[in-house]
Amino acid sequence: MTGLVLKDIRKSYGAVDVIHGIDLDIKQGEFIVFVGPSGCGKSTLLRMIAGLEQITGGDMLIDGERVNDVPPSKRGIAMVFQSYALYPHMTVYDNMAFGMRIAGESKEEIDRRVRAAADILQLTTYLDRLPKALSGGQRQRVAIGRAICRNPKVFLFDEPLSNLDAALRVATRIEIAKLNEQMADTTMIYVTHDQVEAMTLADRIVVLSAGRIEQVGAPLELYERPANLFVARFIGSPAMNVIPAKITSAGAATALELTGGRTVSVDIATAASEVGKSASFGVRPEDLQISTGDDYLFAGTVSIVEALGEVTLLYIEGLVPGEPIIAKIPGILDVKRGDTIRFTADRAKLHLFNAAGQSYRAL
Amino acid sequence: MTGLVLKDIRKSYGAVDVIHGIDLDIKQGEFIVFVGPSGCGKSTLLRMIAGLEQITGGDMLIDGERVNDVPPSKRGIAMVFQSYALYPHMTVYDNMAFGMRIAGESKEEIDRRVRAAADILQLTTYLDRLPKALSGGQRQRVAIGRAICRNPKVFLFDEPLSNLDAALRVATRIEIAKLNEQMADTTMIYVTHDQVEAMTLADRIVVLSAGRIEQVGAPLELYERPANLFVARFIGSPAMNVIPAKITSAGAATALELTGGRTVSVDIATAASEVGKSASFGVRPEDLQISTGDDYLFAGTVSIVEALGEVTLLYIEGLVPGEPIIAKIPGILDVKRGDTIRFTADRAKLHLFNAAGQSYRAL
Amino acid sequence: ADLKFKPGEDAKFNWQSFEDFKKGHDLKGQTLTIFGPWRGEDETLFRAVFAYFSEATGVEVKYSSSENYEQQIVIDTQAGSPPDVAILPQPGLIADLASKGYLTPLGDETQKWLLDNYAAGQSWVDLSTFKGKDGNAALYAFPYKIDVKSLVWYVPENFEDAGYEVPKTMEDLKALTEKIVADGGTPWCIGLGSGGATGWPATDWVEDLMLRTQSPETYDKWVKNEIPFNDAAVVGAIDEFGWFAKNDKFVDGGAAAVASTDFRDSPKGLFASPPKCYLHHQASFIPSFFPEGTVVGEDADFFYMPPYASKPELGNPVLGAGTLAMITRDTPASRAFIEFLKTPIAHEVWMAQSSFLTPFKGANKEAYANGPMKKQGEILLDSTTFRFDGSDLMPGKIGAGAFWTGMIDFVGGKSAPDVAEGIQKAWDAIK
Amino acid sequence: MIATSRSPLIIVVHLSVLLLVALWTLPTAGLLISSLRDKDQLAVSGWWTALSTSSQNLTGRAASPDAQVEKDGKFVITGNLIEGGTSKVSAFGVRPMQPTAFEVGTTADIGDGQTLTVNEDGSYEIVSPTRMEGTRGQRIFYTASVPPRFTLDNYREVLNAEGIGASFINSLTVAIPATIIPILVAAFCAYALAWMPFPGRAILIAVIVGLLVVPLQMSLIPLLKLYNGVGAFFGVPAKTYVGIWLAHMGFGLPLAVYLLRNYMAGLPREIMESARVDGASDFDIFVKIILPLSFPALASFAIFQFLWTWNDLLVAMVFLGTGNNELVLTGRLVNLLGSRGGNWEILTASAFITIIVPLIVFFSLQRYLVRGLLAGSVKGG
Amino acid sequence: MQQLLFAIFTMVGGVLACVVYFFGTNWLLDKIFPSKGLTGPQASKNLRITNAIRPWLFMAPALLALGIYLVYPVFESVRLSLHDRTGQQFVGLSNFRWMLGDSEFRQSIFNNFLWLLVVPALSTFFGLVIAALTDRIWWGNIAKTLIFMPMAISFVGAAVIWKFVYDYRSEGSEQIGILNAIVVAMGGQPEAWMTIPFWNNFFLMVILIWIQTGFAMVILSAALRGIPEETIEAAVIDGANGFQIFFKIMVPQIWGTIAVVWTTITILVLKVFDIVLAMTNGQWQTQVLANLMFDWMFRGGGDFGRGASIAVVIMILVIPIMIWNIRNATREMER
Ligand SMILES: Nc1ncnc2c1ncn2[C@@H]1O[C@H](COP(=O)(O)OP(=O)(O)OP(=O)(O)O)[C@@H](O)[C@H]1O
Ligand SMILES: Nc1ncnc2c1ncn2[C@@H]1O[C@H](COP(=O)(O)OP(=O)(O)OP(=O)(O)O)[C@@H](O)[C@H]1O
Ligand SMILES: [Mg+2]
Ligand SMILES: [Mg+2]
Repeated sequence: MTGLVLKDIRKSYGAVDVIHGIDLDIKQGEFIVFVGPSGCGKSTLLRMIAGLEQITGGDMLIDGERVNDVPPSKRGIAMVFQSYALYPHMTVYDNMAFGMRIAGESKEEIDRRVRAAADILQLTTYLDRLPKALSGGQRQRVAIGRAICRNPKVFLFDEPLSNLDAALRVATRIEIAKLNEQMADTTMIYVTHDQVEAMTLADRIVVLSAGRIEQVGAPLELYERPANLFVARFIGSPAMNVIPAKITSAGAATALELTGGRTVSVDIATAASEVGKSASFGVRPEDLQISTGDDYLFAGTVSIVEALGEVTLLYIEGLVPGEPIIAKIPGILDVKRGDTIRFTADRAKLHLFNAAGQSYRAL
Repeated sequence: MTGLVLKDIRKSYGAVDVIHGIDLDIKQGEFIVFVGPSGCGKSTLLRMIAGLEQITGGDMLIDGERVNDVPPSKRGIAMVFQSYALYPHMTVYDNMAFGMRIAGESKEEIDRRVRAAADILQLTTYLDRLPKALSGGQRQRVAIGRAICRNPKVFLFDEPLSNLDAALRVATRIEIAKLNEQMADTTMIYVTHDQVEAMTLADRIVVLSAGRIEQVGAPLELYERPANLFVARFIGSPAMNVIPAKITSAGAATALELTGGRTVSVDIATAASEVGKSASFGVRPEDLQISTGDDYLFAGTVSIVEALGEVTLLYIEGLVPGEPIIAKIPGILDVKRGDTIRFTADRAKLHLFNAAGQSYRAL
Repeated sequence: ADLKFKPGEDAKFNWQSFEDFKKGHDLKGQTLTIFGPWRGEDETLFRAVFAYFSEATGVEVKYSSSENYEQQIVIDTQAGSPPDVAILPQPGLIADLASKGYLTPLGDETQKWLLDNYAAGQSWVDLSTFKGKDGNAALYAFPYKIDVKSLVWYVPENFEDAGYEVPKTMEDLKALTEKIVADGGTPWCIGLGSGGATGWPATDWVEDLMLRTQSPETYDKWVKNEIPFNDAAVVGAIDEFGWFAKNDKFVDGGAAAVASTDFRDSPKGLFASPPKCYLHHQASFIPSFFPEGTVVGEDADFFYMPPYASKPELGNPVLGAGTLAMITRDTPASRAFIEFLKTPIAHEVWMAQSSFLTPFKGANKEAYANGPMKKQGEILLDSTTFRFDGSDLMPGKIGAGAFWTGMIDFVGGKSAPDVAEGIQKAWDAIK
Repeated sequence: MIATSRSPLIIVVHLSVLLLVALWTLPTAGLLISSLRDKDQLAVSGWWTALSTSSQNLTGRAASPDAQVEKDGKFVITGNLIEGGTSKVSAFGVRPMQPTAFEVGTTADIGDGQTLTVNEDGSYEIVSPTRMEGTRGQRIFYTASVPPRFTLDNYREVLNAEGIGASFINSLTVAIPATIIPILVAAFCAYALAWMPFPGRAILIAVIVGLLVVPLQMSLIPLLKLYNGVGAFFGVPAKTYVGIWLAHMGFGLPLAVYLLRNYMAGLPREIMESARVDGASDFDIFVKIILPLSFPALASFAIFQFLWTWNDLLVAMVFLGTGNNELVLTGRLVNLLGSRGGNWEILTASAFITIIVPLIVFFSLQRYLVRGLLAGSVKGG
Repeated sequence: MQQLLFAIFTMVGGVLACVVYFFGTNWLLDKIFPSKGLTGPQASKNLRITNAIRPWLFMAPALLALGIYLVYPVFESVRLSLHDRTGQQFVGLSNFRWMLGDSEFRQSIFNNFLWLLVVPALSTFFGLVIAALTDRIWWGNIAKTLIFMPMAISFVGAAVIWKFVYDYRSEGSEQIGILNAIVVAMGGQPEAWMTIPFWNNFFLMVILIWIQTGFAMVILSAALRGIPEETIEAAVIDGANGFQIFFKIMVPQIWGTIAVVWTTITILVLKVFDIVLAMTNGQWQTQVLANLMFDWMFRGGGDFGRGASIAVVIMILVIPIMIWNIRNATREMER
């Protein structure tokens, strides 16, 4: 059983505290995705798991055994570095074969695995090149290839797909998913900024912020029931629209008065003590629909129309000063800048957070 | 007038031809996005425009003047490098200020602009750090900040947002869009793998493949009327579903027989001579709807369900062997693996390509 | 081994001594390492000499030399891996080796041999006697191969052409100097330059003049610093040198050129046309720096640096230098080698090859390779006093330091008493 | 490569490099030209004049009276002052103080009724009414314009010297292992100091810096004592190749470790980390990653270490001995110079002969001082 | 032929022995404390042990050699400096007392400081400039080779070269030293350069600069080529010109190496003696410490006490550089 347990893990660089105490249990074979804003400590955490970074405080256990001082090569890991870290003097082939050669695999086995990986990553024609003669995306693929060639107990990926094009990204993502399926015993920890990757790959997502865990949960759980405003805004793209509000009546359903004056009722239970307190009302852009009737959540003036083909993004000014409300409407719309539009939404998909940013639903 | 004209631009590294003759007219103030598979030559093209890479063949004109041999500093450009290329010995502040110092800007002006850029990019607290003490995303932001601090005639961005988290990516994208608006005279050339970025930012998108231009056009044009199969599949994510078909009757509308036997009629005109030829029928995942009636395009068995929250992706096996058809349905669906589902689609949104991959619509 | 002159063939060699020596010494299978100062041409000549030693004894001789032989011998002896026999030109260094106990005394018998067989034997014995580690004086070295320094070189045809005579007294030499100037010529070429050793040719001048103005005893006291360096006697000799060197009219290039002209270049002025000078004071080795093809005795010649007629009591002093052989590791072979040096043949073989002088009366003068050599040999044999180069006898810091520097300062303009005082100060500092 | 036009700047670059190169090579050029001149000219005219025709006062000697022939009742000696040259005589004389007394081609009265004629091509004729006496010929001073004259004699002399080939091999036997061994040893040490954490690392580095300053001369005596001791103990000679290799290694190590450590410390950390994650041990990392990536530094140091060992005389003399069989090239050449070190012409030639091997080494290793060895490995600052 | 075979045999043998050591000991270490294949606490314990031992295995030959060839002589020097000229009699600090009173010593110290100020700075500067400039031109390698040449010339050769440069002939006669020839051609008076006190120090320094620039050039060239090209490209785009790129982008990035070169040449200057020995032997007030030491050590049998005490002074002078290097190294390791 290759469980991974982090107990109050901390890290500081000199006086700068970067990780403030992370507690996490990862079961063997689980696929964990770390997400969080840039600089929140994802890479650092990953590097600590790999054993590349000294752990300043706390315990890290693998199989119940404390590994704080175990060197990387003994932890049975493979890692894709955010900055590739290719061996500049070796060809792509040798880069991928290096780990296996060290492990003393047979020549045929090495060749087989390298070619298989190169095939998946469309690197076959580049096997004889040096890293410097590769494009950014190709380098990144080599870095991924190097990791998947090996047979580790724990896979660590640090933004492995960030320089790949959409098609390749989808393909590689699927390959990683397959890998995960094939190697049911292998734990995978994956850092990404891509919502789709996070949502599709993860068994559980860990949302980090400034060196702390904000929420851990299955992808849809995070999407549907974010524990707080941070997670709510972080998961989903464009981010959830948040409108300051005041609670006007509590109960099984709560009534709110939004800034701007409209009153809204949401299906979230609140305590009576909350009445009169200020809160944040949230609704995801994709949950908004254009309303033609009088029964609408709010209305606003379109300031920007972004037609992506598949969907159209409308930026609505006038509700929260300086922060447009975004609506994501399927298809290509015939909306122009300056039009005033009314929006409505499924009541079940509305969110409400208290002044501290905690979701009322989770309370 | 800062127009940029590429005439049959070619590049080879030794014997390897990387760019095979690019012809492109870029008007002053235009926002051009280069997209294309990893390794197709986007960075190379950008670097040739910057003057960092010798042009092997063809002419590059800026303002009608041949600049093949003009050094980078004389071309009035700013560039964000794919590999960041930060000055490792300078703090973030100095990295950003360097170009302006060179240009001899006043101290106050420099400070103002650096702080403004740092503000936008949320780098203010890191201004005194050296690059090595930054996370990947922070480094990337510094690279962007460095470029936007300057006031060039041409902006070159090579995947500037690839390591940023979703929120920051949206924010920075909007900043770049604003920048583009403010500096109406500044030409911007932007390489990205992100569909959303490409669609939202571009005046025109240039789709490259293996060193050749596949199509140039406004974002929606590419989305709605891809010139060929390559562009059709490249734009949009997940990619357009393509099903081999045979043309059974031609005319203002064309009738097809798909592999698997279903007959489909599309609103695309074909010549009578095409009858009997094999063709490719295309439909975008997001254009597919679940049909409950008998009037459906095709049906299939669900092999994977990916619930992203906002949408659900269904992978349908059984139509094209080895290649699932993907459907993107809004919301969270109650579909399980193994379910058989029928799909329909708006006839106007169907695509048809001939055996050579050219769109019949564009012919 | 290849012997240069076949034993028994040329009557000018004393082959009997060779045969006798051969009979007395059979050391087949032994080896002898010799460390000497000779390199290049000299080395070849010396090899020809010890070939006879090998032939006679069967000893295999390994000769080596080094550019930094001074340093090398110090290192080798200190480290306990000395050669068997060392041959060095520096009595000062030998004294030091003796005092540290690295040398083997050569014994009374050798001392007596020197007294009997070398011209001015006592001078040689004195020179070769040093205090050992135990504090007792003993003969530690054997002088072999001498250079005469009291020579003045000139071009006979130029003399002839100008009608000059070879001077017989110092007074004549000075008169000749002035006469040449009066005729519109420049009498002397003097060059003190020698890289790091710049200045040493001037010390030879001073020593030569010292021997011509003072008694040998004073000279001895001087080199031992028993009289101070700034004693009037010494200052006088320095000023004598100044008479020649510090007069712009007397020296080629003027006094300023003296210090910086390389000693190897300066004799070339004799051969210029028109001649840059007529006279050059230098030791017997200098012909190797004459232009190629110069025949000594014809194209160039020398005369004995004459004594003052006004000081007949000083006789014919000769200043010289030379190398001394010593045993640094006492083995039968090294003993035998010293014995070998006592045979006439050891001297004659080298004499016959040129550039070798010996005060050994038993060596046949006729063996000298040419007239000039013979003439130098005669100067040596005729000398009433022989004195070794004083600067080599002084401590290194003085003889190869302060004295040189002082001489440069002197020709550079400093006064003789000032210079002498400075040198004495340096001497005091190392006591 | 960055696209650049022929900007004025690049011309400035060319010119300044040219100037620096000229400054740096001028002295050496002087030596080179000097080595091709004959030794008498070295001391009388500057080397730069060797390239041009110069007017010189020369001394010649007519053939000796033995060569006279009787012609029309007069005794005549003829000959040529200039053998095989292309010099042109412009004036001549018979007295050293008046070397240019007569125009060329004129007939000069040289006393005793004898006359001398010297022609422009150097041919002369002495005519005497009576039979000439003596064994030596008449000196003739003449002024001639001498075209540049070069000779390879100096080189010939050096190259023909006995034992030079053996010395060459000796030098290589010393220099090659004395270059390779310290590089290996130093590289391992440098890696440990750069990338392997252990207590006292900084101090050790400083000590090594400090050891750079230990004067070689201080070490010779204690070391030779040690060698003698070891040699005696094992019954082997004290002076062996192994001994001198080790000595060169010892003296070269501080610099090697210092240079290499500095270089290795600058390699990107991520590469090492990635190898570590790949399961590589320190030894693997060193051999497979660090060594190949440190090539520029290894090559630079190799150049220097080779130079020093090749040009060294002192250490070889002390630790290898000065016998004929073990004499290194420098020693052999120095011995050629003779006891008083005066033979400049040999010095100049031998300086150029010894320089060739180090220059070959430099040239062949220079291509390892390559650009962009690390390109493509990591991204970021 | 036989000698050649012997030479090749010894060479291969020597190098092989060295290789065998490193491979052998490492193999042995991994054999004694195996970690491959093993798991669990035993493996990580073994690994900890090997990790603690391995640096020392790596360093052992170097440390041993340094110890024997350099550290031991240092102690020997210190011992000798407290003894008399024969090295037998203990005399306490009297050698150092003598030194303080010795005017030649003071002169040497003064000159040495001059050398320390000038030579490392100029050598490094020229080396850097040349390394940078030659990178940009097609005949750069040839230029480099020419500039490197002085390094390759043996010391005797160099001395001859500079004698030819500084040669002095009296006014009126033909100058064969190029410096004087130039001076005369420009209407000046020839000078005996080596004899002009104070300034002659600089003429000697020129020689060392001439030699050492090649050293600086090679090392800095290697360093310059390690600079990531993208940073230079970025600077080019930022509009920096050649000078700005050089001084603001390239130089700071190789600052560490510049410091190393500087340090190395500084230390070399402390040890320099052969130039002085060959050109002036310390006359005309050009004495430097190393030559003074050499003089006392070996001239006329030598005075080991005083020679060693001067050596000790030279070693003391290097201490500030050592401290500076400790600081650099610790700062670097904090990364
Ligand atoms: N120095 C080189 N020598 C040979 N081929 C090279 C060299 N540099 C790049 N290439 C090749 O040129 C092609 C184009 O590279 P380029 O970097 O322009 O790709 P790209 O479109 O930017 O890709 P990416 O999106 O992965 O960054 C690639 O296939 C790459 O392998
Ligand atoms: N050597 C260092 N010294 C000081 N601070 C550092 C150092 N390295 C990283 N940091 C800081 O630690 C924080 C976490 O860095 P980390 O690389 O883990 O971020 P990340 O979550 O991976 O971000 P990104 O998504 O941008 O890669 C960042 O704010 C970074 O600035
Ligand atoms: Mg990161
Ligand atoms: Mg790219």
